[in-house]
Amino acid sequence: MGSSEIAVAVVRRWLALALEVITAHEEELGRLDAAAGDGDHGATMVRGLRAANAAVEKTSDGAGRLLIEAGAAFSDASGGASGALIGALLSSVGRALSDGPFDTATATKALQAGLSMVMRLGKAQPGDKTLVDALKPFVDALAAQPADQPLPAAWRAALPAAQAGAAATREMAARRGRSAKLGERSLGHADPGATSLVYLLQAMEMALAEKCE
Amino acid sequence: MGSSEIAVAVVRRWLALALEVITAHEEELGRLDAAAGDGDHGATMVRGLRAANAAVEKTSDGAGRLLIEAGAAFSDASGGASGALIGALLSSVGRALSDGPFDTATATKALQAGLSMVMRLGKAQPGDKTLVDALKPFVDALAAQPADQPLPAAWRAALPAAQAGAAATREMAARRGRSAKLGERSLGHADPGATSLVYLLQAMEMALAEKCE
Amino acid sequence: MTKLYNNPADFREELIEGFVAAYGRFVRRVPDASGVMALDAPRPGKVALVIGGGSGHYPAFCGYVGPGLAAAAVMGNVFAAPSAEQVYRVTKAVAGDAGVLYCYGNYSGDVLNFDMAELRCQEEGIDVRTVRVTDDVASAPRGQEDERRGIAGDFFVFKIAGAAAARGDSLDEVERLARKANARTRSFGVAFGGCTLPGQSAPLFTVEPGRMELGLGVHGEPGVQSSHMRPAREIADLLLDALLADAPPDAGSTVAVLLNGLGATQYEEMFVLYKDVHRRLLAEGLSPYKPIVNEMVTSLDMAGCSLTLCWLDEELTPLLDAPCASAAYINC
Amino acid sequence: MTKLYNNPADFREELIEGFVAAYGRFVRRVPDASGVMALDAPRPGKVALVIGGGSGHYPAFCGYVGPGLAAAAVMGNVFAAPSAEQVYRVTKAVAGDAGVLYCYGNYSGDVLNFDMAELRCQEEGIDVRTVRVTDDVASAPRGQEDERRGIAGDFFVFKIAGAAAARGDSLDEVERLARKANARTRSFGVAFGGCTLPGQSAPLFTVEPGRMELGLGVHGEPGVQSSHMRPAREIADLLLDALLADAPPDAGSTVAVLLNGLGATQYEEMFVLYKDVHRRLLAEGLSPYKPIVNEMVTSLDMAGCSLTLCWLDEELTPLLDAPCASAAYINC
Ligand SMILES: Nc1ncnc2c1ncn2[C@@H]1O[C@H](COP(=O)(O)OP(=O)(O)O)[C@@H](O)[C@H]1O
Ligand SMILES: Nc1ncnc2c1ncn2[C@@H]1O[C@H](COP(=O)(O)OP(=O)(O)O)[C@@H](O)[C@H]1O
Ligand SMILES: [Mg+2]
Ligand SMILES: [Mg+2]
Ligand SMILES: [Mg+2]
Ligand SMILES: [Mg+2]
Repeated sequence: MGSSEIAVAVVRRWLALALEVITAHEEELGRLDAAAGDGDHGATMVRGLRAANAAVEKTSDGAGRLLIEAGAAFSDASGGASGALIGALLSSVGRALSDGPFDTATATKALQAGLSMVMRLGKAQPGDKTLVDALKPFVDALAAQPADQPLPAAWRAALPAAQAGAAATREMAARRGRSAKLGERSLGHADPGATSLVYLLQAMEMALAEKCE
Repeated sequence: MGSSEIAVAVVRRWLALALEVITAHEEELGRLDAAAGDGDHGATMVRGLRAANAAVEKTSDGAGRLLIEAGAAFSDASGGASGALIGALLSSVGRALSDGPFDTATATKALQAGLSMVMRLGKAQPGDKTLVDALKPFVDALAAQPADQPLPAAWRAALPAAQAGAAATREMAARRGRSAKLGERSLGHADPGATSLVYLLQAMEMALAEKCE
Repeated sequence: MTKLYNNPADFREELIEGFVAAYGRFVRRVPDASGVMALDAPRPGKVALVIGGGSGHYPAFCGYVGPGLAAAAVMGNVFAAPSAEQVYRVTKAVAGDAGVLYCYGNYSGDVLNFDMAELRCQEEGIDVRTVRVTDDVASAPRGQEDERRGIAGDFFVFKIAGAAAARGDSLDEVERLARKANARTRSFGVAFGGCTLPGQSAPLFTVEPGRMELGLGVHGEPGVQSSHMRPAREIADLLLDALLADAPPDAGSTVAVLLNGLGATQYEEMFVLYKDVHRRLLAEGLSPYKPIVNEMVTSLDMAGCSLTLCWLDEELTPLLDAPCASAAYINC
Repeated sequence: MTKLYNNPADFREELIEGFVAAYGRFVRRVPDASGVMALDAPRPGKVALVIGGGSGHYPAFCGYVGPGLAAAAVMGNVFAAPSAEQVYRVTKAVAGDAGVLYCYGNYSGDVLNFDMAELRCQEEGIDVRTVRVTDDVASAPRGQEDERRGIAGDFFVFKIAGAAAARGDSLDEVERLARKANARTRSFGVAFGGCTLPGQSAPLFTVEPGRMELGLGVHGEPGVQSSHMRPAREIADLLLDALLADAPPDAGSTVAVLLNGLGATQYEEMFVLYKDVHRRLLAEGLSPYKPIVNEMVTSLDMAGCSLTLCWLDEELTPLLDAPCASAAYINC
């Protein structure tokens, strides 16, 4: 299997695993969102991932193209803030991935493009208690890995940064998104978007382990 | 104190005691009505008796006139089926009472007039699970008392017939009033109107004991 | 659960005051009485349609007072028919020279009090007639249609009678049309939860989780039968089975449709249900005419809904379509 | 609690289908999109007002589509903003030659998706502008008005923008008037109980017996403060204190008033509360203009209500009074 076939297999497997993991945590994500938001984050993510999986079934293109399609389908099916942002994340990672070898450097560059798209659209800064608080530390940690580290290992090594970032949202007062209006009341609960982002990254860790190692 | 002053005192005292007793049972009457009706019988009776008490404060006429006024005030404040019927009962008893001595014979005749007014208006027959099932046995039992029996004793002797009549409504399926629509579902609960009528009659027993004995 | 009140004993008085304050562009208070009247009542040469009943059913009854609809509504306490005295006073305030039609749901308390008022008005030379709404098929079997109680079907009967009165029809004619509208109207409802009277802490009845009540009333009376909860499409069939089995003898194929919410049921849910109702109506060869999916006759904050069909004909349709303006229903 | 559904995943689709089946006299489905459009859209020479947001707020948003009101509504899933793709498709379907105004409540998800659609439409040469409704004083302090979320004030902004568009005003002008209406509109709400999403068994939040939440949102977001339950007259004062302290700088003395129910709160209760609101308005020297006490922007079956004031002037009043016709609001 060449690098680009592997990438395709990873993306497909990741979407399938992500749907599994998020579905298993749908209730938890809903509860986190209900604490200060409108309680639909679990349902929204499941809806989006179902549509993303359905979309890639119909496509036989490269990994980048798959992610672009998955992102569009995710956004359209999810709606809401997370639909727009995660969909844009997938699509811009897909666009940045293009051809090239499927390695740590490529993935890092693609994720950096995704991160800046998410921050440009959502205008959230680190500390605003959003999914950016999990995504940015992860992307930074990935970028800090030795360039020759294989992607599965680099990914695994970067994961704790995402988890720590998501956990830290517990102590933050929301400044973006629905729960921003609640200010103080959002304290003490982790941000649902940051939490689900960690699940997405964990699903990718598994997909990489299965398909690349 | 002449017979007519006693009658006035009895009516006033009865209205006051009736309000006390019914207020104490407001919740119970509401619950009975909720079983198959609309749950407002306790509140309706309290509202009516409050208004009746207020009405007689302003009047200094004879007992008959007091009851007529009390009935009109009761009906107007209560509304609903029991408002119309109990108000009409009071008023027609009041009209039939007029002058005459305040004794068992007079009371019996007045109550018979009241009973037939209630049955004419409401078109309920015994066994239909209404207040008629408490009122008619009581009036019949009062009529069966020796003519020279003093009113307080005659009243006391007739009360068990009302209580038995009200208790028997538990086994009846409603055919009149709101709960009629529920047919079988009304089985097993005493009729609220029959139940409250027994409280009214008991209050009168107390009033007669206080003022005539 | 009723949360907004000051003293529960003043609930009716305060609600009338608030209603008149808000909707003074349609109604004014009947002086010294528990009711509201249209700004232009009494209307010379026109029959006065007087509706009413207990409170707790808004928009019924005060929401339907105005040009092309009722001349007045008599308002009782929550779930208690207004007294005969109040019905009488309101009637006196709006009776013109063309007579009065009483229209209300068929409940013992309303019948008693409106009948007593009718008698008294007739003694004073006012020509009063009465048409009781009896649309609820759950409340008495076929053959005993007159014993049935009135629920959301009130709306169609009021609308048709009000339009006939506004057109200048005679009292005989307004009465005939109201009676005809009622005879061609059928409703059936389901409840998912009870309602609580102002000042009380427990609901009138409760529905166990996973169950529903069929044939509920609009006063928190429990239904006539209990069933396990079902998907919307089965509920649509259940409602329509009951109504179609009871279609009036001379039914045509055009039906006015009202899917009525009782208070706590979401509009979105009702649209989901209506989708299945509509499909079934078409499958039965019926043409739904200007359907209404809304809260038209409520029961405090009860969860549930009812479906009403009114079989139209060339006489009733223009009356349903006639213009009217009131706090809760405007047609133009 | 949502009781009527088939498959929760199909809830939005089924509700759109049911809505269009019931109210086909006002709207039709936008082909291949999650939304409904007025029968006469696109309207040549007229600005197209496009509104929208998550479902669960009926009559917002689809209930306000029709002549004199919105040209279309984009409908998301329950409490989820519609996707940019759907906003784009609906816009394409109704854009005439006079441009498009987006009007919606200020929530992160709606902003993201409508903004992305706006960009895409502009790239295609359609002139799209946006006015976000930000009436909820509880959601951000003075000085940060633009950060506030939109709740029942939606109604006044939609009505005024829709009337300006129907009159044939230019896009600049419709945008200016919508912005002005929003700048002069303030809301504040209280909740007594949470709401439950379709298919879920627990409510989004609960309010303890004897307590209430101040400054609730319309998505089951809990309030910004909790308080013990109070009599209606104190709640009226509480609502008005918050609104009057935040009156717009150039406020006159005539205010449009909306006492909006969130779903499970009884109309009768709202009238009791309105009585105290009205008295207080008069005592403050304000003239309530054609008050509305109704459910205009709901939050599924949440118990609670909000009070909205829109300070009118000679420019806004005729727009509020202009005729319109839609499933949920008719003016004539
Ligand atoms: N402007 C934003 N920038 C970044 N992330 C955001 C923004 N707004 C919302 N989010 C993320 O979206 C999550 C909520 O997603 P979801 O509940 O699906 O959407 P909605 O808020 O529309 O209901 C939040 O927990 C937060 O992480
Ligand atoms: N037609 C009738 N004749 C006699 N009694 C009746 C009739 N209708 C109702 N009642 C009595 O009224 C009682 C209910 O009173 P209430 O709850 O106050 O009035 P409503 O039924 O109008 O809510 C019933 O329990 C029954 O005893
Ligand atoms: Mg959310
Ligand atoms: Mg009762
Ligand atoms: Mg009653
Ligand atoms: Mg949402």
